[in-house]
Amino acid sequence: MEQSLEDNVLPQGTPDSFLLGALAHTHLQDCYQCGKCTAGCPVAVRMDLAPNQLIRLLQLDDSETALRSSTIWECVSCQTCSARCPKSVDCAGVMDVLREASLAQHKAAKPQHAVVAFQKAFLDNIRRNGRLAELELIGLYKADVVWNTGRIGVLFKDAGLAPQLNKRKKLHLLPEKAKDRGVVERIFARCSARCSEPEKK
Amino acid sequence: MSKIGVFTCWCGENIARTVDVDEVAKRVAGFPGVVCSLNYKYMCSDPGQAMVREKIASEKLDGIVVASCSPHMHLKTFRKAAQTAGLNPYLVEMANIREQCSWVHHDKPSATAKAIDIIRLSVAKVRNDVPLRPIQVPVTRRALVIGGGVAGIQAALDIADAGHEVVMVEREPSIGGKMAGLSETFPTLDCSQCILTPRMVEVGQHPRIKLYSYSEVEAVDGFVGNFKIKIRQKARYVDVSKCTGCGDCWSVCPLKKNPSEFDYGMGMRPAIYIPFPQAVPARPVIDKKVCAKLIRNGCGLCEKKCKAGAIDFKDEDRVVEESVGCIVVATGYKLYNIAKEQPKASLAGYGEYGYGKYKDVIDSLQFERLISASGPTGGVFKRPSDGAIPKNVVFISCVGSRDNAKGMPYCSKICCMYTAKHTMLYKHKVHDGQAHVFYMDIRAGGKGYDEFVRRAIEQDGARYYRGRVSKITQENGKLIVRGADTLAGTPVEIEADLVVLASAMRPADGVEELAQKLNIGYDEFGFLMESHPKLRPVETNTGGVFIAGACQAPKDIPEAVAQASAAASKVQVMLAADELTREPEIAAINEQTCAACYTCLHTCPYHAIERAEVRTGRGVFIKNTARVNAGLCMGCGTCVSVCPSKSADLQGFSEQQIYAMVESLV
Amino acid sequence: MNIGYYPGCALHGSSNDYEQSLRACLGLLDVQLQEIKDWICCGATAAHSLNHKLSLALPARNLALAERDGHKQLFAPCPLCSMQLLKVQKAIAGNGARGELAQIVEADLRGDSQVLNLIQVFQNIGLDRLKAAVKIPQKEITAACYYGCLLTRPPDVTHFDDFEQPTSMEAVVAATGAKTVDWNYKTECCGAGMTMANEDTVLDLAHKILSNAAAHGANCIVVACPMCHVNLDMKQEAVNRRYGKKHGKKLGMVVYYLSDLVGLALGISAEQLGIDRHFVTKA
Amino acid sequence: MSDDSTRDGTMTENKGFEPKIVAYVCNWCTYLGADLAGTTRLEYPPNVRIIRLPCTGRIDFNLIVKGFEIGADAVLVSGCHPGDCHYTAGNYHARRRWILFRELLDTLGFDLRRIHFTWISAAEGKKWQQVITEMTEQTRQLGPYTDLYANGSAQDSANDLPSGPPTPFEFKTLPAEGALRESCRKLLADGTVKVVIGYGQRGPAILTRAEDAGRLVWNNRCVSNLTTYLKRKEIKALGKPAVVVKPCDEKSLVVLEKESQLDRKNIHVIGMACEGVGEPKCTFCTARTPRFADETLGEAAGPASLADPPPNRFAALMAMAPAERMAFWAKQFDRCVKCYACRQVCPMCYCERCIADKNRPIAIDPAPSAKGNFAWQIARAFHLAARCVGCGECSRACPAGIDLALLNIALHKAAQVNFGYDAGVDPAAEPVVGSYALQDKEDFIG
Repeated sequence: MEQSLEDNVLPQGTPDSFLLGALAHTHLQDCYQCGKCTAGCPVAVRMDLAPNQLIRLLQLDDSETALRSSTIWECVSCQTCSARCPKSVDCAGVMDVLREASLAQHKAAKPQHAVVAFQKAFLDNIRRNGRLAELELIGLYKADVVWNTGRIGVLFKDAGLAPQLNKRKKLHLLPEKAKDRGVVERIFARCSARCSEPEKK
Repeated sequence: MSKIGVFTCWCGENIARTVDVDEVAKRVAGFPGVVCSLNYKYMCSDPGQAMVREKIASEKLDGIVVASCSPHMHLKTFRKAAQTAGLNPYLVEMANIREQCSWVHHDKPSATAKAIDIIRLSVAKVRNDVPLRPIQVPVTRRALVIGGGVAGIQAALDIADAGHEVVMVEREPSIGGKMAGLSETFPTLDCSQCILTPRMVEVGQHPRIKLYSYSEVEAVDGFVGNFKIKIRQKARYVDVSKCTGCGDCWSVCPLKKNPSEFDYGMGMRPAIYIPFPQAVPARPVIDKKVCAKLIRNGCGLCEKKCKAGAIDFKDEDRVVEESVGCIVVATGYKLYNIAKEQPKASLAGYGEYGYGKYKDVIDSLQFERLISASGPTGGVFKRPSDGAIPKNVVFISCVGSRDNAKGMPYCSKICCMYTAKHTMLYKHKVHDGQAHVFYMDIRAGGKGYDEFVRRAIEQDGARYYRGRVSKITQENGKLIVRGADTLAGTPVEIEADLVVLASAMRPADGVEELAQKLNIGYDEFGFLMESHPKLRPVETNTGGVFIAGACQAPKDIPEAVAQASAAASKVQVMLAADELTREPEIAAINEQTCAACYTCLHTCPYHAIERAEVRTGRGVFIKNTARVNAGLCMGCGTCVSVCPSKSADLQGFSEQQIYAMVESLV
Repeated sequence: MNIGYYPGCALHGSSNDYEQSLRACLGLLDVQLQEIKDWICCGATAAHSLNHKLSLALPARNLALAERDGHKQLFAPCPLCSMQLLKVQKAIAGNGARGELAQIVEADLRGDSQVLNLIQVFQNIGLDRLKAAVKIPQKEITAACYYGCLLTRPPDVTHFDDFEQPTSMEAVVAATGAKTVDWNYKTECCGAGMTMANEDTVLDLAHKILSNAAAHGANCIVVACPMCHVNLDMKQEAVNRRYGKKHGKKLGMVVYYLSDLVGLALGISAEQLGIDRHFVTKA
Repeated sequence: MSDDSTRDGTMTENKGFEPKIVAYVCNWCTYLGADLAGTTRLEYPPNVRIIRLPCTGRIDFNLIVKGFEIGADAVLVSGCHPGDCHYTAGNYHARRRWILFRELLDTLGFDLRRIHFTWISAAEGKKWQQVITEMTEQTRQLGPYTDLYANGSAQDSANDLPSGPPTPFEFKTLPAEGALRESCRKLLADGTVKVVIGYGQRGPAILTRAEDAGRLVWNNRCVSNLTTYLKRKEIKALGKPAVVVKPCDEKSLVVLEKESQLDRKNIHVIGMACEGVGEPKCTFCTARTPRFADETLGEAAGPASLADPPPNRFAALMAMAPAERMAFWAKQFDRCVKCYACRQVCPMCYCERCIADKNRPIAIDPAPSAKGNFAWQIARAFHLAARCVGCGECSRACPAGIDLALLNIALHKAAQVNFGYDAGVDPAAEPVVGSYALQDKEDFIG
């Protein structure tokens, strides 16, 4: 499908299937529910809705359930579903749109907070540095998870890895940063997400 | 000046109620060229027709207009009446003042005015009518049947039994087609060979069927009623007339390990072979790609062994010519190649299913051979890789079919049924085995069909999962099938011993080239096009060429047979007389003014226009021109529209007539 | 041969052993990597998950920088980075997004440079040349070539190899004298960016990959992706902790970068290639 | 200007006006649909007069024009739905021609609300009733049709288009002239060709003797398209010709060959690399070097930019309101004297007997009246649909100075937009008229 940045912007509330499809440059009604996406998905068993069920909900305009599902945060973006779809529905692309919308509308499933937090922390990190500062990312991500879920354990997870990484000269206490961080900030500023935030009540 | 009679009908009250027929007759009488104008209660009745006939004779009319109902209703009636009175029937026109006037208007004055206009229009046309004679096309009362599968066999036998000669051309060494290789058939589970082979023998022995096996249609010339066919008889290296089919040659042949075409590579055959024991003709053929004698002048054992002296290593392809009046195309289907490599850019293979990579992933025709009592395993169901009896078999439907990404969005129609059949045949052979079926929808419309599928599930315990399979891999000798059960909403993983893929049906190889030779249409997938999907399902756009069986679309045996009989009956109609009579309302080209741009040739839906030359009486070239083949033209007039100089014209709807009609409305 | 080089964050972070390996190996083959000046992060999974426009703009900036530096070819050793770059090229191919993207990233954008992954770099060098340069044929190695997701997918973006049964990496490995196995997880996912956030998934997937490679007789896995390496190498200890009991034995699967294996064959030492800095160093 | 008000959508009261509607229908679907309306007694206004033809494929554009000429206020063309054609594809061919024909009419400023295209099947008696009822009512509202031939007042106030050809280039003999003369001399001397068609000091130079080769010129004012001389009987009689073409002229050879009008093997084509000849057509130039010539002479760096680019007259024309366009053309055609120079000079007009000269029936009024001139120009332009290569000879040849090429441009654009077709560019492309596609647009068909 011809791509343009002049994308539709997802409105507030519950988007319908046509709009979601347009955002993902795919045609959701093409899906005939064969389940090949689910069959090939490496993480389908972990999802609360199988990929084909997710698409089915969207076909029925029930994006609300989709936006709150764990599925979109379990997805590892491996593209297997899209690559094998007999009807060329870009399921992985739909996941991207749903994640974007779910985040904007604060509908991300609670148990999936870690994934959401990580992705957000990642983007914040490169917005500040231009390039990824791994230690900073890990630190802030863990803090977020603890703050929001109270799972203290996360702090100590992988703690043993640090000395090991250090031993292998893989730990950079002073991260590399892009020189022209101004342009990075401006790029971020120009790229508003295509899904608008709901109005604050 | 013409002498035209106009006969206005009251149609009882039907016309007369809203059209003032007396006024009409009076006004029409004043039209130029009209010498008599009458009205009558029922023109189509015997007295009405008698009146028309009488006036034609007494007034020496050279054209008549009957102002009554639709020409689709009674034009034929009045043409016949005119003919009996000695007037050329193509000098009769109708003015439709009932369906298109009196029945749709209530206001008498305006309906009357309209009726007068309609008649004026018809009078303008009839004044420009010219006498036409129906076209007689001589007919060669023989038929060609291309393809010797079940459809071709049915068509050939029907036509031959009706008393006409049939030429049958089959590409393979034996007739029988795909059906000859099937084990048992749905929904009755009767043995395929048991019901087919008697029909094959009938073809082989029929006094009016001339069989060219191991032959192909090389060229087609001519048109309806008069086709000239060139047939290439491929070198068989066996003189069929001498051979007795005793079998000494193939039992002595040392090169026995060649994949059998008939068994789809599941079994082996010698270099000289008959495809299967019941082959018709039961005469062997030498595979020149493997025969040691033909490759390097070695061996030659079969020649020595043959008592009849039928082996002929010097044999060559021969081209013979046959004349026929009609053609039935029954070239059948083949299965889509599931492996990665594809013959067309529009198709893609299933790399994810590992067909061609894993020996125990087979297609459904291969399965038919493995499960067949006459198959390479002698009826014991063994898998190809190691000969073990598979205890878990996965059947996958819609492999290629309904898969846009692979290039075949259509449903192959028969897979649901034969897959159900496969699970039953398997269960009947391997009682402790489990059949698993991945399907998207079960399409079992047909007499006893759904009951059959239910039986597979309910009685024979086939386990059906509604979902596609994403990938097949192999681990520890097991095929790992990763599919989905969309009803349960979960992925499914099955460790299988054998996987059977219900591969999509595609038209047989080379059908597009054949269609081009025959000037018939085919769709983007190569299936041949019928002339009308509902009303002319076995006709093609080329007169005299008919289609039957799976070359037109995926279909099962009963459908293929029914269509073959339908095509045969169409052929019988055409061959019923020595001459074909065709309506003369067809196109003609003024060769003097034709600029030979051939736009008409490109446009004609019937390929009825040819390139031709105008020459003097002594044969000196004057110019190029387009020319209409009266045997093919159907009279649509599209050529006239695209002709810039209007050198093309349509008899019965000529430019002159149409303009006269339009101008009468000034 | 000089080619533009976009390392991406990983190679300048915890996967710096990959960069070390690349520079050592490719340097010996006379390929000079010219790092794009002041490149920025491509946004990775986070960007395409959370902000579509950003997921095009960030790599577009890098593409523009490479074009500005005059690079006709741009080598991105990380398949995620390279796929993101290719996505940008696809997006601007129809001219639809070119203008707006150029504005966002404050640089001209033509989209005419060729984006290469590591396998393609070796293909460009020429497998025959590679074979000729081999000093120590890797006869002891029986490799499971692991492509992961994004070298071949999505096929309409990457246009690289057969996306179901790829064989291009095997050809490179074969050139080093090593053997390869036919196995089932070549293009399955390792969990990629979920390393931190969803370790369960990563361990589950990594375990399947590692054990399938072992079951098919491989003594090492070859990758061309920093994330795959992290999940299979660094996380292998964790995989063993969780699944070791099930098997009754620990997996000890060495995970090489493709350049490691080529480098070894060319006679470069394991230390020079940074192989000693991997977590699993020998079987 | 009462008529104009109808064009703006403001309906006028036309008391007592009964529109005359001519309907061309196919025999198998719409005619039967109309019969069904009768059988089921569905009443509709009596204003329609049906002309029954075998197929929509037979319904020619001339007939639509003729309908208006005899005083119809609206014309209906109707046939079988796609896929239902009795003759399998007549309606598809027709649809394709209508797509082009509507563009032509629109360019002429014709009120398209007076031409209706529909698919009505034999089962759609109800639809026939609706179509006729609505059409009659709409036409009644629009008022009598007078635009085309009787609108003197509109003509007087007609606007003209921005005019002025671009300032010609400063005359410059091009370096390839010598090579051209030499090549032609050789061709004639060794008998490869019998006649050379090239540019001379004034107009074309038709040479048969090698020693005359010096009369040939090649400069930046070699404007005309010499391929038109290939159709002349007297030149054909001379034997194998060599013709000098620019990359743009060469396209006419491609079209002519597709239409079997020339045997490419029996023509020697001398292609001249061209940097432009300072004509409006140069603004659309896409190729500087001939692609199919037997020999190519000279070099062209790039088209020389026109010092003073000509105004885009086509855009200006289409920017007018339809009624203004019609008035514009009426005023233009008023000057036409039917000299047929446009026909004579066009390389694509090669019919042995032009339809304009046919007299049984007379499709095109031979008189230089408004009626005859419109009919002629419609026929001329439409016969060139998806064939014209844009050489502009018609406009240059017209002694009345009518910019006839504007009509060709309209159809060229229509073929490009709707069928992706550029006449004379791809020798293998299927001709637009003569083929069809299932997905051809039909948003204008009711």
